[in-house]
Amino acid sequence: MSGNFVTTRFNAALGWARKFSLFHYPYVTACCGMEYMSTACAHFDIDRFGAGWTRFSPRQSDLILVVGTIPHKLAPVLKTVYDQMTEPKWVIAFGACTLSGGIYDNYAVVQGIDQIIPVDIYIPGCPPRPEMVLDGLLKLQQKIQTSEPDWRWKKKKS
Amino acid sequence: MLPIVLTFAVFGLLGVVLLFVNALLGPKRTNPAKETPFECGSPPLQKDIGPFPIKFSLIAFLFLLFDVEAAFFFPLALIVKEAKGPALAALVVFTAVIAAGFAYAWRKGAFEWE
Amino acid sequence: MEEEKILDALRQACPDAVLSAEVSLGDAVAVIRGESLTAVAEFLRGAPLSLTFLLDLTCVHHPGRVEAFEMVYHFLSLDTNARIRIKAGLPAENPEIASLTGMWKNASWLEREVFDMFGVRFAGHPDLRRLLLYEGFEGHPLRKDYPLRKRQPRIPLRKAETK
Amino acid sequence: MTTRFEREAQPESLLLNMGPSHPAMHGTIRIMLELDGERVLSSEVEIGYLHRGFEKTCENKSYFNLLIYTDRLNYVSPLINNLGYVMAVEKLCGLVVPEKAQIIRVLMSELSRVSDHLTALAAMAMESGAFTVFLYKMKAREFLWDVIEQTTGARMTTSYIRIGGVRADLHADFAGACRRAVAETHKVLKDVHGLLDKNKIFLDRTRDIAVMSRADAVSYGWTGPCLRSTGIPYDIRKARPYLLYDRLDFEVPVGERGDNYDRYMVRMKEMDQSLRLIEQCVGLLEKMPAASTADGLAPAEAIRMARGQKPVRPVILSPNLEGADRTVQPEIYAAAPGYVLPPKDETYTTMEGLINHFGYFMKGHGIRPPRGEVYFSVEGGNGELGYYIVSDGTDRPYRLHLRAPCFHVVAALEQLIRGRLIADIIPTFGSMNMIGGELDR
Repeated sequence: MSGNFVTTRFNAALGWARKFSLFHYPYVTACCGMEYMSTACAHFDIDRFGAGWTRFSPRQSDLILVVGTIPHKLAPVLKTVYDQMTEPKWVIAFGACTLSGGIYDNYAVVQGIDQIIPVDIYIPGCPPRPEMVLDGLLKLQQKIQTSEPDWRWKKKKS
Repeated sequence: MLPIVLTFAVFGLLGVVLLFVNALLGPKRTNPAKETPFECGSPPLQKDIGPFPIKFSLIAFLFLLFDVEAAFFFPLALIVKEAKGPALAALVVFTAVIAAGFAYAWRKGAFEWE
Repeated sequence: MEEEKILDALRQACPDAVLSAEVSLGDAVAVIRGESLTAVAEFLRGAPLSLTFLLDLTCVHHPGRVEAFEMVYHFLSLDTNARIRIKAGLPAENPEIASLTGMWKNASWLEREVFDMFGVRFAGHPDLRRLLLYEGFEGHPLRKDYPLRKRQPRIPLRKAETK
Repeated sequence: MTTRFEREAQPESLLLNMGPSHPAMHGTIRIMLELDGERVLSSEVEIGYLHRGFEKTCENKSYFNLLIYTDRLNYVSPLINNLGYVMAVEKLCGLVVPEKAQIIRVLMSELSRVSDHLTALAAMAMESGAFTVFLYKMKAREFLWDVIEQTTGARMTTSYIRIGGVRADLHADFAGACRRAVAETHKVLKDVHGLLDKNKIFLDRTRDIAVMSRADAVSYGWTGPCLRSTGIPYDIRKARPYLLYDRLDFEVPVGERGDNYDRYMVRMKEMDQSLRLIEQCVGLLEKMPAASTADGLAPAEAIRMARGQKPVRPVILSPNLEGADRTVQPEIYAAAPGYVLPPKDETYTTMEGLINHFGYFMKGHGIRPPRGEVYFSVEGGNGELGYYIVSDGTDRPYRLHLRAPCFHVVAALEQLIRGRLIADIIPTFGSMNMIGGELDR
């Protein structure tokens, strides 16, 4: 039984380590980008939650913040960037356009990025206030802490 | 002697562990897109990247040389005031050699980008 | 007013090209024949009026009319601060008009956008391709017969399942 | 289908994507570069990555509903988009807006213009390495957005300027809040002048780089700060004054060489002019008689009293509420029943008010301008922002086309970066202030 205690403590430690060192890739396209700037800057400061380090390469980021409308022309680009991200990776859909296409229900816009990539946290709002964004980030951190972190050695065992 | 060995051991071990903890823990899931080079999300325009112009490697060599030597200048700067006799001679010879190399590179135009 | 003067100058210069010219809501508007666009543009750019600024170029689709596509050009003169709107009707099947890329550099992108959205071809345009949409897109969205929500995804969309 | 770019590329040069998802490309532009080492031999700019079908959607929305789409065109200065669209419709319907609403409109669009230039230069500076300037300017923008939020209710997507007037009256302490925000912005601008104006790195990266000649600028249809940086003093607020720009005094800053540094400096000087305009407008507002609120209970007080017994005097609506009450409304809305919402208490107490209110929003009834077409342009953050509306008498525009200023500015990018180094693309593109929403519509 002791094995069980060790792994739960280890999982908790691993979740704690991962949730407070999120490197995020700001996939910014449209108006929500202005609100992302406010969130990332001094006034509302996303860095207080450990996620301040902006990485512009999918190779160095664990969290992709999809910010703004994703038209169909941009869909393959988003899919490629998501695929090229290192594991383990999380996705935050930031703004109404990423949730459901928002106010653009027409030929040009993807009606929600979960049609392209699996999404962890949805932040509604057009644009969401910075406080809502930080709340969404906290929810993601809670999800990282509580969900069962998968790591290679465990997979071989089970 | 023990504290020095201890610190080298601890930090050496820490370094190695940190290097490999990622390879140990990170889940291994790959897909065809992850193998291709990252070109801002759009399909790469050129399959095989041709040879690079030589001036890039020249700049790399020069940087390597002069940056490492600059690192050596920091300890020298600490003792330059009370350096006498052989220490001063070593310091002067070291600086002279670097200055000669720098002047030669400058005159040969290695620093011009075009 | 000065709009009247501009329209009169245009009527004298190319009488056969101008179909109608009047002032509507304070703007000088002239409807011309599609073929004579280059001549009219040359005249407008010329000395007396010096409307050297191609402000905007767009198109309106009237499916009911014989001339289904109506090209709309806005010209501006920086020194006399005068403006004029030139309209030219084009037939419904394969609409075609002369390209202004020889005289103005921004015409290249403006015309590519109108081709992308309406399917109007521009004779003499160096590189007439879609500007805003992607190659695999069939049809021209800003035509009235194109449904608003007809989407043509570029990659297969997945069923969104809650993770 | 190989593009022109791939056909003309020589075999030995390196082809590289500066793709849509790139920190300096604001996420929506792809530049295909043909490189010889660091030098750009030729390039092709591909746009359309944020094409959201604005013009097609507007043909299916009523005049009132599509106001929210105008906010999201140039999302850095949303109030100026509202102003452009609303004044185009008012020119079509022949509406005249009362004096106070005009002052509020000028005030709000100048606040929006300063926040536009702040964001543009913040992005340009950060992409060329000056991260401190980015943080300073974002701090200044927060002050301005606070003032905008207190008045309009939203920080960015305000839809505040409506057809026929403005959505709500200014709150009591607006003048004080505005003056504090302007003072803070002046302080930040002074800091940024000190940081960047004589900064050797910034000068080397922007002085005499991507120079645009006047003839080319006119040929490309450049307007706004980019055109003025080449030395042509063309500004719509001076050339064809609208609202009260002819009565307010401000200069039009002009650059001399038309390079990146001039585009930066013109925007910096323009911010000082806009702050001057804001102070003049606040002065005008204070001279106007205070909004004559009818005597009555304030909403909060009425609720407290209602717990005890029936409210003894009529309850007045807080001016910030939708439509405002009968006494405040005439100052901020034109008196045109067909085109403007009736005041709130008229809606709830009289039959005609209710019918007007109901008809205003019903499908097929709302605002129905006369048949015809109109083109109206305002001085946006990037230049001449023009709306061309063709109306067929129904409540939906038959065709709505936007003359996007940064569309013409970005069209010249290929010419500006030919023969320059890769590092020069970033300040050049930053100084153009490309906004995806406005560029691809």
